Amino acid sequence: MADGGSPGALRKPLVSVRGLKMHFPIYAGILRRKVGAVKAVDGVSFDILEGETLGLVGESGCGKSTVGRALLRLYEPTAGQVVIGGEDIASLPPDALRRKRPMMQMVFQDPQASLNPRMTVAAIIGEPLDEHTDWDEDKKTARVYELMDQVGLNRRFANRYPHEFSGGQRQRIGIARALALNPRFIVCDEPIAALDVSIQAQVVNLLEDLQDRLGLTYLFISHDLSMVRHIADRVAVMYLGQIAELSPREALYARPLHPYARALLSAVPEADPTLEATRQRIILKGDVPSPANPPKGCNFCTRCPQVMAVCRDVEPELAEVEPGRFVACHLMAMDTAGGHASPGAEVREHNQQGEVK
Amino acid sequence: MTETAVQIEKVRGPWGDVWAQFRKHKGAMTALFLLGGLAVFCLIGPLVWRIDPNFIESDTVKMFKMRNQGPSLAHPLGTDQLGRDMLARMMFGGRISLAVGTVAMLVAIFIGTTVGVMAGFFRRIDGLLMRLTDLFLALPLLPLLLVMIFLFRDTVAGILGPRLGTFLLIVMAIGLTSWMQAARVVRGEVLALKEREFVLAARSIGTPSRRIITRHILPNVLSPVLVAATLGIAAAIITESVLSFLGLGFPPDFPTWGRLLYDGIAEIRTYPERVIWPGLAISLTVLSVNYIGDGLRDALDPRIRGR
Amino acid sequence: MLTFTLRRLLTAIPTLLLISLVIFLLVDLAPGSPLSDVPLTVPPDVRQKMLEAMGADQPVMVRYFLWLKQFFWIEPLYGIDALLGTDFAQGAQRIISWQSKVPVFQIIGERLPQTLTVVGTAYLIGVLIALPIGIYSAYRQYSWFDQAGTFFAMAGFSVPTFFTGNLLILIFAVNLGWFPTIYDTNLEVVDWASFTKMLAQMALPVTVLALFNAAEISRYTRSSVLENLGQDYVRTARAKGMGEQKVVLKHVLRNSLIPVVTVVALGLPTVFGGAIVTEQIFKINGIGAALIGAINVSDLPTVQTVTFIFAVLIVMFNLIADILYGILDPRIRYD
Amino acid sequence: MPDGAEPVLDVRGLKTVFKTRGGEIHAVNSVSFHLRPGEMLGVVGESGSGKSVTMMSLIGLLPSPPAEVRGGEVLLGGRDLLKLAPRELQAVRGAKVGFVFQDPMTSLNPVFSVGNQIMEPLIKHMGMTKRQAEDRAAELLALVGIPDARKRLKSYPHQFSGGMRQRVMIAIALACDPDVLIADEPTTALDVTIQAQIIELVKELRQKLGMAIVWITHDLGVIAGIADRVMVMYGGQVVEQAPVRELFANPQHPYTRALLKTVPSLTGERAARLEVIQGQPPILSGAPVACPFRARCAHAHDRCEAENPQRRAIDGLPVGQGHDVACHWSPEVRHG
Amino acid sequence: ERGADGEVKIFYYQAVSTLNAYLSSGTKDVEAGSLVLEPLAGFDQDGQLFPRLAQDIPTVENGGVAADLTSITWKLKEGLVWSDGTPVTSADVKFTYEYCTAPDGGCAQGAKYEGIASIETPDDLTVIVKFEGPKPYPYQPFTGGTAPILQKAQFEACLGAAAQSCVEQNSKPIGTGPFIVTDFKVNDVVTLEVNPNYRDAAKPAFGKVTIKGGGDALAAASAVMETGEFDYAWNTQINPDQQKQMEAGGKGTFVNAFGTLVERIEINMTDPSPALPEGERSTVKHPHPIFSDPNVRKALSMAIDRQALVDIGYGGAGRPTCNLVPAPAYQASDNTGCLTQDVEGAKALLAEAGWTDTDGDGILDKDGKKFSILYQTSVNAVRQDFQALIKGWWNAIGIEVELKSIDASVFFGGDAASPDTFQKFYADVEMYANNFDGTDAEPYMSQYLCDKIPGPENQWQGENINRFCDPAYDALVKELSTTSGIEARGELVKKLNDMLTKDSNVVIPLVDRGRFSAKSNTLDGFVMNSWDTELWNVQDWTRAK
Ligand SMILES: Nc1ncnc2c1ncn2[C@@H]1O[C@H](COP(=O)(O)OP(=O)(O)OP(=O)(O)O)[C@@H](O)[C@H]1O
Ligand SMILES: Nc1ncnc2c1ncn2[C@@H]1O[C@H](COP(=O)(O)OP(=O)(O)OP(=O)(O)O)[C@@H](O)[C@H]1O
Ligand SMILES: [Mg+2]
Ligand SMILES: [Mg+2]
Repeated sequence: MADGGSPGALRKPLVSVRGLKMHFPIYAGILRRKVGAVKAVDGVSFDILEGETLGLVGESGCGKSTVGRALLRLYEPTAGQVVIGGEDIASLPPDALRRKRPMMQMVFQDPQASLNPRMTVAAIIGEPLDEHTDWDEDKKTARVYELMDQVGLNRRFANRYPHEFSGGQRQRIGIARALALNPRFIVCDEPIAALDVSIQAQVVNLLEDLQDRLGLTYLFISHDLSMVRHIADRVAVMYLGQIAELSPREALYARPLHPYARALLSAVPEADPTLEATRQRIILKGDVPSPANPPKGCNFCTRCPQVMAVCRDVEPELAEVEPGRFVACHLMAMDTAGGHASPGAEVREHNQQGEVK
Repeated sequence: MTETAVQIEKVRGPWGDVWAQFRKHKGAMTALFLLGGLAVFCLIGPLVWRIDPNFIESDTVKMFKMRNQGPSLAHPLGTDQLGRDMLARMMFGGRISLAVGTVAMLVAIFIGTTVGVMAGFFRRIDGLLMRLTDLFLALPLLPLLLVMIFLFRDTVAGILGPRLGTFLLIVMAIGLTSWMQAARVVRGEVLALKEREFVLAARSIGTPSRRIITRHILPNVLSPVLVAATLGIAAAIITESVLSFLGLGFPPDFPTWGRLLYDGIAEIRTYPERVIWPGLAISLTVLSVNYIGDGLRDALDPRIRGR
Repeated sequence: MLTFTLRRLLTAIPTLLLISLVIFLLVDLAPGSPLSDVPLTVPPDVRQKMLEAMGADQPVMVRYFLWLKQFFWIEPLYGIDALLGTDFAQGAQRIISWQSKVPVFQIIGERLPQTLTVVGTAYLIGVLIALPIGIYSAYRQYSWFDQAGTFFAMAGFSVPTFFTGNLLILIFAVNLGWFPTIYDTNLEVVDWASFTKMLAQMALPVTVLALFNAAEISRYTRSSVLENLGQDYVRTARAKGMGEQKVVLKHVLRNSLIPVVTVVALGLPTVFGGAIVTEQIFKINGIGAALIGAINVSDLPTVQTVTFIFAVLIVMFNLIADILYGILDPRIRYD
Repeated sequence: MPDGAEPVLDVRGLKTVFKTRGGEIHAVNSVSFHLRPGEMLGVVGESGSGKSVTMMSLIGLLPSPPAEVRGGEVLLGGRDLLKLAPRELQAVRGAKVGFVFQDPMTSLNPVFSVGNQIMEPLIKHMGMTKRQAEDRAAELLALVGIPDARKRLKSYPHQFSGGMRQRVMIAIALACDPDVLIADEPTTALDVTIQAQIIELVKELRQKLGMAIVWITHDLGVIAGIADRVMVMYGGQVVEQAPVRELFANPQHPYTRALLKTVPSLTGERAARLEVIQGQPPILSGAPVACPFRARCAHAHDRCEAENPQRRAIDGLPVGQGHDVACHWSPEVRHG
Repeated sequence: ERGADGEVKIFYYQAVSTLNAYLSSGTKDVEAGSLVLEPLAGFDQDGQLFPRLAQDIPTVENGGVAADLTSITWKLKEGLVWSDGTPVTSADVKFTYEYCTAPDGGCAQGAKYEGIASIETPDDLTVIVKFEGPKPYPYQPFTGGTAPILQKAQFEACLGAAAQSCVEQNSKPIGTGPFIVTDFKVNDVVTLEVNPNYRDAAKPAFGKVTIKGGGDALAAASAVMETGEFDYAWNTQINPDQQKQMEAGGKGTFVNAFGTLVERIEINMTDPSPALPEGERSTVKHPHPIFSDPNVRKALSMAIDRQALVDIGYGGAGRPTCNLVPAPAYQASDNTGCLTQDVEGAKALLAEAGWTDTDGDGILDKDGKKFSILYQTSVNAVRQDFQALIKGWWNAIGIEVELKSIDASVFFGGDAASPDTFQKFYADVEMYANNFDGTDAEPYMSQYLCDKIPGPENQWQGENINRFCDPAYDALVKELSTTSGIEARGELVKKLNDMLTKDSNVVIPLVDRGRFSAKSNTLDGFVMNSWDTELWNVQDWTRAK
């Protein structure tokens, strides 16, 4: 992929991912030999600029979490580079990696599951301090309180256990823990998916506040497209281990280019009966193919409403089709190469877009 | 900080909840009292009832009068075939049986937890450790116990004296042959825990494996371990009595419940109470420990506790 | 499934070889000598000659490899010969008991029927009473039936079998005279009279063992049923209008049985192993009694062979339990 | 949807409590609603507001103990379901009322084939033979859009994806042509693209089969797309009820208003900050004497503390027919 | 009339593992085998030899034994046939000798055939056993249940190493006895039926015998005395209380007979201290620091109340004794001095020997050394009671006693690698029982010779367990080996016996243990025998009418 940071040319990328692959081997047979791999992430490249929020959306199982985890090297990536703050995380030796950890942190999907039920809030938030500082108890306590203030948790709760909190509060604990070491980059892996609607907003607001105050950079993973629209600056749409489209927020939501992005956006219900009554959804047929056995050619060719012969053969490259917009689709290639794509495809595309608008 | 003085309220902690739930389990509470009673009987009893459990009247004529007596004020549980006081023997024997149960359980739990955690956490040694567990499961217990007692008795007895030595040996032998179940349970639990997000969270912080184990894994396998522990006590007490039954236990002048029971069975026709007392003591202990384990299982399961 | 089974069988081979070696060394290291029941009137030089004749004076590894060869090669040949009337074995030396000078496999053959009938019946009965108790206890959790069932199960665990066994003998065999105290291995069931005799001599040991087994299995059943009663699909079944019986006995039971069946399968090796203590008490000369007898006189070939067969059974039933799991639970398909 | 038709389901003053060691939890408090043939009622409300408990109380699906239905009537075709004997109730479940649960992953029995599970109610309620039931099950699977239906009858649930499993659940619920279908968050666990598939399917089926549907969800977007009428629940009570357009256009209850604002829009103006509902959901111990929303309500006043507001119609139609709300505050706004 | 009384059921709680006495000398195997296989002569209930396959007992007087005592000539009964109908010949007798002495055969009765130069069979009925030197007691070979005659035809292929794998032969031997084996389940049950070719056409009265095994003495006694499931149970050694209770039931009786089995305490004359280097513990290099003084040993013996031991442990199955050789009468010493307990005397003796309690802890000491001893025996309920009682008595005279009990298979196993064998004797005193085969005590007395002391150099295989060594004793044993004539030999044995017990107290005899079995009241003709197998006259058993 070309240099990904065109719109924010002023800002330099903090995170830069190139050709990231994460394959989980499958063993089978009498001798338990490797017979294949779950290609959870299969060649993903993108940049995240300093202070920016990159949204990552896609269907369940398309590899979003895997990207997030491989980025922080919680998984050993199969291939590719992950440069964060100038160092390639993917090839760092364990010691250096450990020293690097404070600058990149993660907030997890399930606030219940990501907190050890047998540790107090203070211990949970203080754990990174235990690991990376040699401060004395007082200093640590002071920092823990400061963090609790920052995320809006009452200091009185310091000695309580996670099960005594509501979901939103728990997620705050998780965020406080991620903030403890003053990270610059945080991967938020569906931080609101497990929360009630009325609480989701609180957490998202908190994340935004913190970003404003501390200049954080987020990779915001979610399948809630409305929320991503709210929080992200740019959005990457993933399908089956690959990025289908990577565009600035407004551009994407106004006019998705990749057929999958289009289908995805059309499927999101809007809290407006009038709109809903008239809206035409693109209903995708069939199921997502298994990442262990992705189709030949374009990953989306099995479900794509605009599939062409070439899609079943050649894998499309992620290419910049408009300034700042990257799409991996043969339709785009035709658009740019031949000026006009085949009339049929073009017409249909217009029809559908017209109705979405 | 200005507000460090904020009063940090004392919380019940998770143990408070466990206790609250445990108290609701009638069977477990009864069992706890029963076991407490038995423990007091064995530990404090001898301080009150000061007859030497091995005292034999050396004057033969007197000794013959004292043999095989039924319950009386002087000997509330009667006397045995050599005129020894059964109450004193029961108390003394109880000390050893309870101690064997507890210590053997600790040994088994320690090994089981270590193996289970290692196998569950480190994929690379999992296969090896599990084969080891299979191996131990498949080994015949009796020859194994015999060999261990044979190989190490003298060395251990030389260092610790014959009584403590035998005690240690029996306890180790029982422990070493009964850790496998715990290891399997713990491994299963660890395999699941390892995938929980808080372990991932710790990893993302940069917590090294050994601290992940001590800080995050171990406290969370506590409940199956505790339950295994109570069952382990029960099993160890029974194993000790079977060892006595097979003549492998403690020295003969060293009463334990198991040995008293074994000796009593030979006399079951003539003096059935000799079987009843130790039999009852063993059964009651094991029964209460089992009930306590049951209560603990409920109390420690947050799903049940939440209800 | 097939490759899973094959793979497990393949890994079982080195495991079993290792187990056989460990058992051999253990049994060999164990104190005691095959001559301990020879009277003291027999002088030392004669004893030495007896040892040599048994081959007990050979180095451990020599004996181990001899045993390996006999167990895995010669004995199967004899087995084939016995089946097909061939003569592959050509009189090669079998595994012979030091104590009785009889091939160990012959002893096992003679012992197995007793063990299978008594312990097997007890196991079967145990399972048959455990299931309804476990199911009903779980269905009516905390009812008096559940409490009683729990107590029964706990008591079954807690009372050592050598205690209950002796008590039953005293009451029912000695005092009341309803049952014999000595198990007659020669008894063949040919008519009604011999059948009732058989029942009479099996009654006590089967009761003791069945209660013990039932205690354990009913606990497993109960907790498994409890677990499943709380599952969503039970609600679905009720929402479909299914009757309670169908909900419990079809939907819940089938799921609950999966872990129970594996536990039952894992317990099966003990059926072959015999319950050493119970066999002792009721004077049933089964495999368990043979093993303990052999241990007492340090009859190494017998101890080694019998324990190794147990080990094989344990490993095998572990595998069977896993396979059963896969068969019963469509979600689990190894591979 | 004929407005004046007799309701198929009429729930009046339903009360359900849970007896726990911490005291009684009043999970459902005097909930009333009705459903006309072919109508689709959407139920929204935050987690724990009593949506599921209400629906399960209707046909006695709650485990008792700890649940206990304390009062009210559930009239289905003129019969009060709460007064039926267990056997009679069983004849209603599945036959007259179909139920689809939230989690498609766990709601199907993993060890029986999908066909078997669809056939069960057919055999029980319709008295079909195995053969007939099998044919009908295949039809149903095809109806919910599973290709190659007859073959898939032999599949086990784990061989289906989440969306397909939810379709199977729907097929089961539809098996006996129920008068009422209750769908309890049927798409919450699913992806947007799959959710869209299911929603389309249900819409289509309603057109074809004409039964009345209750659709529970958190997602206002879903409600907007499919419901005829909406019932908003909070703290075990119905706080507002209105036809769908009316509700979105003219929300009355402060909770409904707040709820509508918290959701970011996909197409509309992008707000700088999201609105939030401050505070905690209420604890439902003890019979309600005050408005459950008072602690989080910007408009709360003394009366809210003293008196639990009753549902009142605000558009002249009787309560339950048009737009009604249970709030002491809203009329003032309107008139003031 | 033969076979008229149906089935007789016999219980041997130690189950029968083989019927060939030469491959296992376990009493149960020998006795079960004796129903089938017979020796030339057996012992009756008084220890007198009587002919079985032989026409009569050869003696010097009747010329059967050579005057120089170097050979003995046996004559077989005429017309004897094996159960398969073939005649019994002198070749079978000779073969039996060859069978037991063949190298690699592992014959358990090898001792019986020691010192034989050759065996000649001048004709089918005559067997001449030639010894290497004069044998004052020439009746060892071919007599008693432990030395039966095998059929050459059947066992020819089982010589030497092959003996062990002759399964069919060992479990179904062809014999001359009243019964033949029909079914044999190893260590479980033997079924036998009448030998149609048995020499006495009217016997046996029982047509079928079942010998069942398994369980323990208590179960065995109960099966005869309480439930009546069996007619006869071997070795029903149970405690006296239970003996009484069972006899009161009236279904059967206990029968006993006293032989030479004596429960005794052996005193270690060497130092077993663990402080000594391995290989020197309990060896003659280091004499025992306490027991070298005979008065101390005597005091130990005096403190014991032997009658109490019998009353508690054996009841009818034992009687107190002060002798190592308590029977037969002609060689039993009239030594009764130890039968009354004398605690005060024991104390006085110890004080005299310089053992006093100087520090007042109740334990005697001398030269700063405590009188503290380790007392070991095998695991066995009665022995443990004895240990406890004797410990009590010894405590009463100021001796500290530590008890140890060792699994019988280890204690008696003779494994040179184990520290716990009774031969190694890593204790100060130990208790067990021993006896001798037949009636002649010579081999028994020669166990206490100086050169039979076990030690590392002979892999601890000696029989002189207490490491007693007295040249005078050795000389007397030598004299015994050349003396013939019952009376003269008896006197010598008495002298030897007294040297070990009364005079030096290196052996402290406790209880003369009889054979003790249970017999149903419906069984007639049973005569207890402590010199040969208990089934010695099974052909005369009948069902009580
Ligand atoms: N440890 C693993 N071993 C094997 N396969 C894995 C592993 N982790 C993830 N996968 C597979 O990789 C694919 C991508 O998983 P991932 O969790 O990244 O998806 P996701 O987009 O985060 O989905 P969701 O929205 O459900 O969280 C899935 O097919 C999953 O089954
Ligand atoms: N078994 C139970 N025991 C005690 N209280 C219960 C039980 N089940 C539900 N409740 C309580 O009943 C109330 C209503 O629960 P319900 O499940 O109906 O909420 P809901 O609106 O369906 O929420 P969600 O959207 O999370 O499904 C909650 O406060 C809950 O705590
Ligand atoms: Mg994910
Ligand atoms: Mg719900």
